[in-house]
Amino acid sequence: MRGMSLIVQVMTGLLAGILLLYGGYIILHGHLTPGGGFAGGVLVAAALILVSLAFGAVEQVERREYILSSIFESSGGLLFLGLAVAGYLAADYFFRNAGLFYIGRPLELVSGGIIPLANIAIGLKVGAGLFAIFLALGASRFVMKE
Amino acid sequence: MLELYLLLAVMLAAALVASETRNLLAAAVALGLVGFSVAIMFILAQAPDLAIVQIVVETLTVVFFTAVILRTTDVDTTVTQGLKMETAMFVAAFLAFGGLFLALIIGVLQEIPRFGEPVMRIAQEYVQLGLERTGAANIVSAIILDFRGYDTLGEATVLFTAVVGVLTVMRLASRKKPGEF
Amino acid sequence: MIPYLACVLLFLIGLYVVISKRNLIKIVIGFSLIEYAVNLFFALVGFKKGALAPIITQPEQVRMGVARNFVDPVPQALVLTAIVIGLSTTALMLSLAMRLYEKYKTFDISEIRRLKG
Amino acid sequence: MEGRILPLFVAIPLAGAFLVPLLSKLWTRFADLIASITSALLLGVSVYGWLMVNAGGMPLHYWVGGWRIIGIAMWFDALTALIVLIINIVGFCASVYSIRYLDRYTGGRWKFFTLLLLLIAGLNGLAISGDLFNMFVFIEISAIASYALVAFGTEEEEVEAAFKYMVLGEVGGAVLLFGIALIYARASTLNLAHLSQVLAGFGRTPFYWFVIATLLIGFAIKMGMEPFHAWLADAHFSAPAPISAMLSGVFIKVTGVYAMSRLMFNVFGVSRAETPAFFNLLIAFGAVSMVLGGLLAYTQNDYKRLLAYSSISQIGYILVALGIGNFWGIAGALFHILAHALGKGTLFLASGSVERQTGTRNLEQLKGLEKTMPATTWSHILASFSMAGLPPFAGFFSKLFIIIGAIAARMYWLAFLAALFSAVTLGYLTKVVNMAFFVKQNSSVTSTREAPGLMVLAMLVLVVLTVAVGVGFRGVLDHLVGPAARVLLNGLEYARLVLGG
Repeated sequence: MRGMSLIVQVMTGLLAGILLLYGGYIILHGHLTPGGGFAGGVLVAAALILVSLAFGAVEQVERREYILSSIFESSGGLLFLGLAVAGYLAADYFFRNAGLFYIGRPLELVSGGIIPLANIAIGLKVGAGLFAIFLALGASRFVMKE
Repeated sequence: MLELYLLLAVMLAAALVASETRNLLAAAVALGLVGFSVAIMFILAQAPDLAIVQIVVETLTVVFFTAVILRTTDVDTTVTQGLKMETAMFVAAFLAFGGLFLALIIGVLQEIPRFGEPVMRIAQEYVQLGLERTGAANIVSAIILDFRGYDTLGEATVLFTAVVGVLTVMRLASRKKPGEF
Repeated sequence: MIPYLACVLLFLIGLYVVISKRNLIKIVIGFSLIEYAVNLFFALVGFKKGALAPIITQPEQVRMGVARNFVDPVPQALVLTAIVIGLSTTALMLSLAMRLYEKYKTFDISEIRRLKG
Repeated sequence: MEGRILPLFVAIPLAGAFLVPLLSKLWTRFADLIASITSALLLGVSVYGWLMVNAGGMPLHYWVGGWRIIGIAMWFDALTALIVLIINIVGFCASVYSIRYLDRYTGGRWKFFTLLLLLIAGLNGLAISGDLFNMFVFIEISAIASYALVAFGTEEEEVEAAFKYMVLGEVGGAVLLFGIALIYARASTLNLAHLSQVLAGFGRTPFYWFVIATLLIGFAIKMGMEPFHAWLADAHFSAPAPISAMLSGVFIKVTGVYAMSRLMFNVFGVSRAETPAFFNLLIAFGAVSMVLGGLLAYTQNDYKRLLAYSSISQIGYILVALGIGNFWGIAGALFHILAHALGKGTLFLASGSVERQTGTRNLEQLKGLEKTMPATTWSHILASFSMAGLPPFAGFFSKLFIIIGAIAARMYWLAFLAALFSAVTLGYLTKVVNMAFFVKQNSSVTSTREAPGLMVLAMLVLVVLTVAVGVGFRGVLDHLVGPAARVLLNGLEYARLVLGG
């Protein structure tokens, strides 16, 4: 899969931007509307996959992409675990939310305590992780050099 | 509920196509059709969260299948033309088993509440507590990230495990001979 | 009852594909079918006739406590997890299948030593 | 809140698993370090938990997020204490052992340790879980980690075994999820204690038996019980040795036997008196596994494959003992889980040492390892004695309890069968000793050096524990296994404890 024609590349750039935005929107509004960290994260991964297909990045995948995605993935996981542990340290309850974090007024963007933060952590993790899976399955060599 | 039945029929037909086609790419597309019918059924069952996730996941699944098939082969060489005796006997045996299983499960399904009338024993509490205690208007979000956030930690870990697993399986490596280390 | 039975049928089709097909990709597809069947069954369990999706949209609903006529949100939350688990396993299975293809240049399990039978 | 240590069982290994990929970018050896420290910490926490349960006599409990019933419960009683101790002892030994063992493979060091920590996290999470769906999630975590670990070598046989294992295992997982969906549809609750109360009101209808059958099929696949044993031999055979030790010593016991007994005894409330059919089923399948596994093991010429078939046979013992259903039977089953984890763990680690030093596992080619690898040899011999049920090792007492239980339940043929297959076990394990460790004609491969110190250390820890459990069997029975057996025997008492506390 080499890079595709100019038209495809330009359109993909636009589309990927919109996809990224939409993914971000879904992640941030996960506590108010359908969707959430997982759905948004998959959209982010889809945007990255589109770009890598259109620009032929798949063939020249280097260490960098893998390292970046694995760093993002681990940090997402750590962030999520950290949120759980925060409740544990502060109030002895793993995954404590109510009464500990700023709940805000219902139906506003900044509300729901740890829920939006958890959505962001999951979105980060899912986007990076699924992109890594795609690179591993779709890249043309077994590229996982150490 | 007519549309639900139609979708169920489409789903089963697509599943049969996925099972019997000789072209693997076609099988992947048929699998996608099954997945998207499931997504639409989620919408009909008033589960928009599930529908969104199912749609994006289905797309990604088909992308994964396509990536693998494009890099390998798209012909299923094991599907042969014409009906062989062996296959026919297997199918007959499986149909008998399936019929038995269906008969059994019809009896069992009598005991669970009828379709469309769930018990909602703990669900009632989630609905009542959802918004005021967690601040999330989306009760499904409130459940997966607050009431049952621990499950979601597990879910994120499953995905993490799978990613590390895929990287492990696809790595360029093998065993060393004794004496090399 | 009929939707439940359709799920069981889909489960049986998937099981049939996993047991009888001799192509690695087909086996993965069969597994995906099984997984969809279980997910759909679980999601349909929570369906309630004439009820709404469990999302509170108007502030009045919050205050008045009306519109509590929601479908069961619990299966939805659980199936969400199950879908993700299914995607993860499908990806790992595909990578194993691909690795086997690299070794044997075929997806036919009758040509792959240990997977026979 | 006396249960505050419970989240640590999951948080510690997960934090380790998430940190390994990050920190190993800085220095590759961080992976080893984090894995060893994490598993040592876990071992400490589990010993602490056991002491607390033992001292107070009351189980520890914890509601995640502070939500009662509607949240997820964590639960730590005597049975959990036993299981968690086994997981973390073997897990600790496996991670220490792996540090040098991994020299056999090129690359992938951080991936291996990440997956090992995830496997341990999954098993611990399953052991402490008090929620039906949560159990499923943690079963999947440990299962997926184990599939990837079986394929770690990425040679033909490893990938094949992993694929086969994965297809079977995931179909089993789907069946389990289907069972959970059926339970939820009827009972509409997920907390195990609440569920057991709701289920008690339904009676023993076709639904009850169908759900039990569904769950049993799922768990039977996970534990490699007879008609589903096919994956087990290949997977245990192909995995790296410390992973074989984890799979055989811990994984099949926790995701299969423990999860099944917790659900059946404490939630579905089966008991010898009321539902004899269930127990007879366990005995039937267990006896078949015991006999077939033992006979197949006898015919093998590959070190690890022999041990893998032996695991099937020992799982048969455990099932038979559970099926006997009286105190001695269940105590015997739990004691055997402990003895088998220690003994079979040692044997698999020993096989790994032999393979690492000589490059082969074929018993016909090996000879005279006793001269150059004394520690491995004697670890193997002592663990074999324990597995074969010779006094005063751990395995003797588990088999003794099983036989006492069988006689007390007037199942004399079962007592005879158990004794007979102890002899068969001794037969195939001494075959290994004769063929590999002592001098014989016509073979070529031997080793010049003992395995590295850390690997020997891991083996020795397990061997010393095997001897210690055997010698101090009174204490183990009174403080660890006995209370755990009573948890299962008391059945629905569980719900009262959880909801009352």
